[in-house]
Amino acid sequence: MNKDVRSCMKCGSCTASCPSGRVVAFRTRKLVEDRAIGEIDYDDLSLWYCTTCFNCMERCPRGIDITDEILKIREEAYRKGKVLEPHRAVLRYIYRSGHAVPINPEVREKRMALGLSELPPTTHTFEEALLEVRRIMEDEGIEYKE
Amino acid sequence: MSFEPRIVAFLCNWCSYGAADMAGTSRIQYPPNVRVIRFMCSGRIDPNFVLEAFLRGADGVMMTGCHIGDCHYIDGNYKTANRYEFLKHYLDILGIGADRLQLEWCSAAEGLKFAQSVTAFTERIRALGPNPLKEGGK
Amino acid sequence: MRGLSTKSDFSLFLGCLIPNRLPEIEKSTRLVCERLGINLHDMKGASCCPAPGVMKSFDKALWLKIAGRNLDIAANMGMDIITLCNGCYGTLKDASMELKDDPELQEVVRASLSTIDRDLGKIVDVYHFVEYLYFDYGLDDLSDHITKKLDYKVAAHYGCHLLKPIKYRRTKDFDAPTFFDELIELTGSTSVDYVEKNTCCGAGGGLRSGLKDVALDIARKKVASIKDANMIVTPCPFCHMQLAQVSNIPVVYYSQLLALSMGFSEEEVGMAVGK
Amino acid sequence: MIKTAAVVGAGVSGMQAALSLADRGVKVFLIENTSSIGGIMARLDKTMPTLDCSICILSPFMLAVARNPMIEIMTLCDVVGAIKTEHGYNLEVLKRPRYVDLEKCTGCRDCMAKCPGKVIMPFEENFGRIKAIRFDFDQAIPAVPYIDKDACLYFSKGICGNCVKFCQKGAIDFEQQEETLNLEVGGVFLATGSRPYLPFDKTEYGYGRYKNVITAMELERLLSASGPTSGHVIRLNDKKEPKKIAFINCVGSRDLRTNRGYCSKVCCMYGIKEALLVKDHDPEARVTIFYIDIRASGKGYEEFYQRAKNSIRFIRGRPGELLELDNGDLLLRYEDTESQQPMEEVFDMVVLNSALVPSEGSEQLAKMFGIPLNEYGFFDAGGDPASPISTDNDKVFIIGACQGPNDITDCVSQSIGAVAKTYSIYGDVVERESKELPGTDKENPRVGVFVCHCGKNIGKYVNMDEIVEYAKTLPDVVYVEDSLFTCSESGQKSIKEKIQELDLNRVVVAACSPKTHENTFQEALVEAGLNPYMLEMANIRNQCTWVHSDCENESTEKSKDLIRMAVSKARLLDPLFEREVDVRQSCVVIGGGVSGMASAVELSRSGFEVSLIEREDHLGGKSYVTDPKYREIAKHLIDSVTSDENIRLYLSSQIVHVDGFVGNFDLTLDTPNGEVNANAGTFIIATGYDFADPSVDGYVIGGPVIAEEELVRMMDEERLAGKDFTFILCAGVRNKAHPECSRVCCISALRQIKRIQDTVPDANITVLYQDIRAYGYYEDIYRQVSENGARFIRYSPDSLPSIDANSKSVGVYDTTSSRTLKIGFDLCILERGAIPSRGTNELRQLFKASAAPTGFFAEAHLKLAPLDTAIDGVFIAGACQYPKTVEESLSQAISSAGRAGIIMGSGKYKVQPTTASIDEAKCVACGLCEKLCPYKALKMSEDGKHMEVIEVSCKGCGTCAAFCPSNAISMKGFTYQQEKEKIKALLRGVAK
Ligand SMILES: Cc1cc2nc3c(=O)[nH]c(=O)nc-3n(C[C@H](O)[C@H](O)[C@H](O)COP(=O)(O)OP(=O)(O)OC[C@H]3O[C@@H](n4cnc5c(N)ncnc54)[C@H](O)[C@@H]3O)c2cc1C
Ligand SMILES: Cc1cc2nc3c(=O)[nH]c(=O)nc-3n(C[C@H](O)[C@H](O)[C@H](O)COP(=O)(O)OP(=O)(O)OC[C@H]3O[C@@H](n4cnc5c(N)ncnc54)[C@H](O)[C@@H]3O)c2cc1C
Ligand code: SF4
Ligand code: SF4
Ligand code: SF4
Ligand code: SF4
Ligand code: SF4
Ligand code: SF4
Ligand code: SF4
Ligand code: SF4
Repeated sequence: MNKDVRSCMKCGSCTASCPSGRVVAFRTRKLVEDRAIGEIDYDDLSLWYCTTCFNCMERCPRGIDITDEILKIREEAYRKGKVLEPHRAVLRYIYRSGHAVPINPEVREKRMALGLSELPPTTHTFEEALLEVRRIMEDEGIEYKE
Repeated sequence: MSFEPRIVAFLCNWCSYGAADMAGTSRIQYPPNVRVIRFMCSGRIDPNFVLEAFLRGADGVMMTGCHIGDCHYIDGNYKTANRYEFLKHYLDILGIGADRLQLEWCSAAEGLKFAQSVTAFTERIRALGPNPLKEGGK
Repeated sequence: MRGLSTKSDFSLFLGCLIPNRLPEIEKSTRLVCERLGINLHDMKGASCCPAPGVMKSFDKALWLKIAGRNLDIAANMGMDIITLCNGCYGTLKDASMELKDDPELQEVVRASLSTIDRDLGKIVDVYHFVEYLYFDYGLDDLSDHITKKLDYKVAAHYGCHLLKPIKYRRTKDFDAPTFFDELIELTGSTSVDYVEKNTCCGAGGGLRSGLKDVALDIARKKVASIKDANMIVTPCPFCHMQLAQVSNIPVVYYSQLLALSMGFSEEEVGMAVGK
Repeated sequence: MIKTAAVVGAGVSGMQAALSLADRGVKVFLIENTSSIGGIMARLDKTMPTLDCSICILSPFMLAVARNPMIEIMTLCDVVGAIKTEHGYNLEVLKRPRYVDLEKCTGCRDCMAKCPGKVIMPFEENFGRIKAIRFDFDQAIPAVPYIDKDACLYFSKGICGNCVKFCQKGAIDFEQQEETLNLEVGGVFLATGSRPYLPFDKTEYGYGRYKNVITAMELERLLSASGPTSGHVIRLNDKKEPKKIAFINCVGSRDLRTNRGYCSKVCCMYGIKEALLVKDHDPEARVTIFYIDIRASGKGYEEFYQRAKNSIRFIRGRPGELLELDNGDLLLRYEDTESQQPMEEVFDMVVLNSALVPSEGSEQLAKMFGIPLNEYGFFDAGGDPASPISTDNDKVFIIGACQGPNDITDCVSQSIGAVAKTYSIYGDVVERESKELPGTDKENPRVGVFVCHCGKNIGKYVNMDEIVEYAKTLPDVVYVEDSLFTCSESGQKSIKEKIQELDLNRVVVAACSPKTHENTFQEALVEAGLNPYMLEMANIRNQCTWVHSDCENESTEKSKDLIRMAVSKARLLDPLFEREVDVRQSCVVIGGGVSGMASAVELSRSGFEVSLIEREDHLGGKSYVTDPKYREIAKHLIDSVTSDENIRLYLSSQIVHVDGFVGNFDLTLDTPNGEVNANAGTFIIATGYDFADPSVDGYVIGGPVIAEEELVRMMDEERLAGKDFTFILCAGVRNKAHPECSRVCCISALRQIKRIQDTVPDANITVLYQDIRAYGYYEDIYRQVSENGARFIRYSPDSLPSIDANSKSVGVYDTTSSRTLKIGFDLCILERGAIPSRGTNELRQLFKASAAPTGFFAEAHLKLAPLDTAIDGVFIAGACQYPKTVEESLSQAISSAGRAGIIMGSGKYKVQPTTASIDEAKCVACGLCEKLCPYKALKMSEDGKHMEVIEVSCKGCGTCAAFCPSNAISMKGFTYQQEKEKIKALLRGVAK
């Protein structure tokens, strides 16, 4: 539906629907309002509390695609270099292995015990495929060679 | 048995009867001692009706009408007000007591006021005790 | 219900968690598909989908490009994709839909892929395994293969991205969907209701990777409302891991449950290994 | 010219239109697709804001429709084809079988008792099943059941037939077939209303999944004494009384996710109404209403809301989701937007205040008659505010809630207006012959007493058997009967039958108030051949059971007393006879704003002479403050008025004296040319409103702080400067001095904001508000301007914004973020509310018309007579009643013109016969009465020996009678003997 965040009427459906808001002081509606008036605090951890469950977005009566908007805010934060270390690590894993969660010796064994190939037929198996992924990331200006 | 006053209320059709109906629609509770007689205008309240009521044993009589200025018939209630003064005087002479007569203005929207007036008046009559004529009649 | 689809060849998108952490899901899925006549073909050289919670959050363009590369692998195989993970589904389904809807985006992705001698090809359709079973394979056909009636009491967990965003999903009722319960009940098990049934597991959006404690608190709240069940069944390895971490009862992937009802043993579907 | 009309849909709108048309001598086919007339209102428990019993006020109305010889009720009918002709339309109507013969059935319900076929009731579906042969609601009209073919065992399996066996009248007829009827009509009036939406697709609230989540309509049925639980609010899963209830507003309205961007306008208020009724049923119950804005958008609604705050908890926040717990309780998740906290709370029951959506079949009708539908599927009047019910098709009109959600008041006033618009179709009014009233035997009283249960309203609080037995012992009483609803068709039928069967010549109805029901029962008497004045009512409901609900013994005793009093008077009743007076075909309209002008133009168009009186030296009223669009309309009206020969215009003039009565008013005008005397048959008061004084809220106009009209002027003159605009709403109202909401200023502000946004692209607009009352389709503008960037900040009436004109900033506490903000502005625009026009009080007293507590003119009945004052022949139009938009003002003005036109058109007005009469023999010609009579209705006889009554002038107040020293004056209907007898009866046995 993608209506402007400024059309928010402060009904509170979003905050009320949010699974995170129930356990931490993250308030979806506040984020929307801050966005509407252009006062995002990129240092505020709240940005990262959203699970992208889409509840708020599917329920917003004013048709604001809230979850998508939150992702945009995160992207801006990232561009400003404000990102959580574990997330940076995930990028690093992808760069290194093509996988956000690369395989380890234990699982290799488990795979074999189950009768599966030791390595999955993914970038783990195909070196040139991994290079392709890296190339795409490098083109975007992301390098995590270490 | 405790004394339960008998109260007669003369209501004009437009305002006070409307108020009494309104007390009903709003479910405002008041003591069940009052019985209403409806006239078109408070100006119709013939002094004879009031006296008749007392002579037959009523413990209290209420006269009610539209607020001054709001009379459906222009100024019937001014006349009622004058008559009220006269009647009070007369009731004192008769030994019934002016306190047993009450005049109230209620608009059709004042259900609450109607109920409150009836409640207060009932309490007052309860405190005054039975109509002395009735006592004497015994 | 008879299935809609006559297709039986698919490219299998494994993602990361399944092959690299929960291979029993891969194993059981391969087993049941073979039995069902669904031919799964490996997507050679596929990568991370990429992880929507992280990559989509930071850099949507990059997310689309890497997803586009995965889509292209399937396009070259000439087969639509089946995924086994809500996250992969969320990425590949949404990316494919967005690309189909938006020629300009396509151009951006094509340009990027051209540097690695790839294109986007004809953008393939993306299915989640359980969605395919229900809407396309069909409960009736599926039930022909059920040989053993299980009588587990199951707490079903759908997971958010199987259901939302609804504009790219086949069920519009994300608050009270029933298709996964029906699939579970086909095995003879009972899907028991619980208060927070439809609540998020808390893992998504990078929350589990970024702020694990918070993520687990959400999961705890959810799992605490389960009563009277002897297992949780999920259609997603990510929810799976998240719930398993806070649950006292076993968490089982749907293929495993289905495989048991087809007569496979616990060992074969990796439940023993998983324990 | 064909003097017939089809009215499609028989809700309150359709019925009102039908009655108004019939009054004009037009034969009406009232086509309804369900089995009964009545529409939504017939299914409601009470109506807001007066909490009148809905069916009690509607029932007499339904009966008037049923009884009107000019109206043919066609239930179970659909319009399936329409061909436009030279004179109107040829309609093809499909009549579905009822399977019960309308003529033979007595409505005894024997068949229903034995019917095994069952089905789920619409709206009552959560609350049990109902019979295959049934009424949709107890007071249905026609009072004949129908058979639901789908549920009937005879039709589905060929078995049963119980109804046939048990019907003593042989009224069941399985052979009835569908019929196609052809009607030739001059005009078509669509009044198909709207339908309460069943919110299955608001899946987060679990309607249909969770047992204790119901809609407001369902609750309305639970609250109703004639509903499925006989007025008990219970939970479906365990039949327990819910103690903690939540209402959720805007379910399916104001919601782009369900494709309904509009506000349903009535749900805020019906929610509050139902919440109060729940509290009334169970004072222990704790009720919470979850809202976004409370849209108290009608007369008396804001006050109603404020009163409700005493007992109802209001939380600003639209809940996100509901979860069902094991015991059926509901876990509600919401954000309290005033503390910004996400909350979880458990409720026993949740009520969804769901939207009103277009009636089924609207699309087909629209196609058939070439009427556009708006984006939400309601009929679209084409947006010409000057004729809000007309369509592009000159033979088709759309009225009531089929244009979009509306409350009863607005529906009714619009429907009355339907008639005003029909002169082009039907030409002049046809005079109807007046019926001779039957006389009655004065000797040998035979009294019938009819005691009403009023569902449970009376029956629950008294010992009915005791009352009935007691009434039988009263002198001259030959028959006593109690019935569930005496005013229902079956109740009245019984009265008529008994009058004829037992030769009754006096009737006592012990029920509700004669003010609402006397007419109804009088008409029943007439139909039975009895003089209507042989009726006496005992008000054992409003003035007994309702006000003494906790003492059954006393209520029973009091009811007995009231009935004894009524019987004693009834024995002495005399037949009375109505007379008619001639009516002048001229109307005086007071106030030259859009309302007054529209009324004047409408009346002139219908051929009446009109005088328009305006106290300023120009016409137009407040229309200058509004949009250019409305000013255009005003300009157009000014042109029409000034160029119209039938309209005499008095500028800079005021009324100083009024005399006379309906049909024959005399008046004196103070004009620039001195005093002018004139006369009139009717009056329309259209004196509008004045602006509230914002200084009561501490706002001072001056410098950069301006009122809205100044903003409008600046925009008109293209001298709007600056970029930062701050609007403050509710200036001068919604405070202690003027607690009411002015209802139009929110909308007006939104319009101005839109205009700024259209002309100043980079404008920063901030709006400080309490509630945004953008009801109905105005929600669309609200959404647009906020999407375009206007920032809305909600302040609390407890902490008003403070303006600093020097630093050009305003400080405000934002309740939805708990932040105190300082907002800079170039211009601060005060949205001043409306208060009664100055001089309203004087005018009111001139006419002896009454005022609402807010000081605006009061209507005769807020729901069913919104255009009438209590004075015959004097009507109100526009913003003098309560603040209205231009559209609404125009709609009402046209309707009031219609009302006045009906009286004047027939040329005759019936005079109530309850006048004074003089016993010449007793009169001593003292002349006292002549002095006292406020209406100059007494004059000395030629010979000077006695007084005479001028009956047309006599209003029946009785002042003269109360004063006559020789008891020579008797008031018809309230004679000395009758009243004295009543007093005697009241006090019987007391003195001894
Ligand atoms: C729960 C609830 C509570 C409310 N409470 C109040 C209140 O307290 N006060 C108040 O002022 N308002 C209230 N309202 C609003 C009020 O009910 C409506 O304003 C009013 O009833 C509308 O009247 P209507 O005649 O225009 O439409 P309706 O009452 O809807 O009547 C339309 C009629 O047309 C018939 N019809 C529909 N389509 C066709 C067709 N194609 N052919 C033939 N017939 C057709 C229908 O069967 C129906 O009989 C409430 C509404 C709801 C839902
Ligand atoms: C702040 C505000 C903004 C508004 N903006 C809008 C808007 O944007 N859109 C909209 O649709 N509506 C708007 N309105 C409402 C609109 O102004 C009214 O609906 C409309 O003007 C009412 O017309 P009326 O003829 O009833 O009253 P008025 O326009 O007030 O006309 C009454 C006339 O009667 C005259 N009069 C008064 N007393 C007497 C007397 N005793 N004798 C003779 N003449 C008398 C007055 O001089 C005046 O000319 C707004 C109202 C307010 C308060
Ligand atoms: S749900 Fe939408 S309109 Fe409501 S507060 Fe959240 S963003 Fe605003
Ligand atoms: S999408 Fe994010 S912000 Fe929205 S409800 Fe889910 S977790 Fe909360
Ligand atoms: S025949 Fe049908 S309507 Fe009649 S009693 Fe049987 S089921 Fe009921
Ligand atoms: S704001 Fe409008 S839609 Fe919402 S409850 Fe109030 S009247 Fe209904
Ligand atoms: S008391 Fe009787 S007559 Fe009066 S409204 Fe109720 S049912 Fe009708
Ligand atoms: S601005 Fe006017 S319409 Fe809006 S809430 Fe205030 S008084 Fe009511
Ligand atoms: S009843 Fe009233 S109006 Fe009639 S003559 Fe007597 S005083 Fe005049
Ligand atoms: S007051 Fe009575 S006696 Fe005197 S003139 Fe009038 S009617 Fe006659």
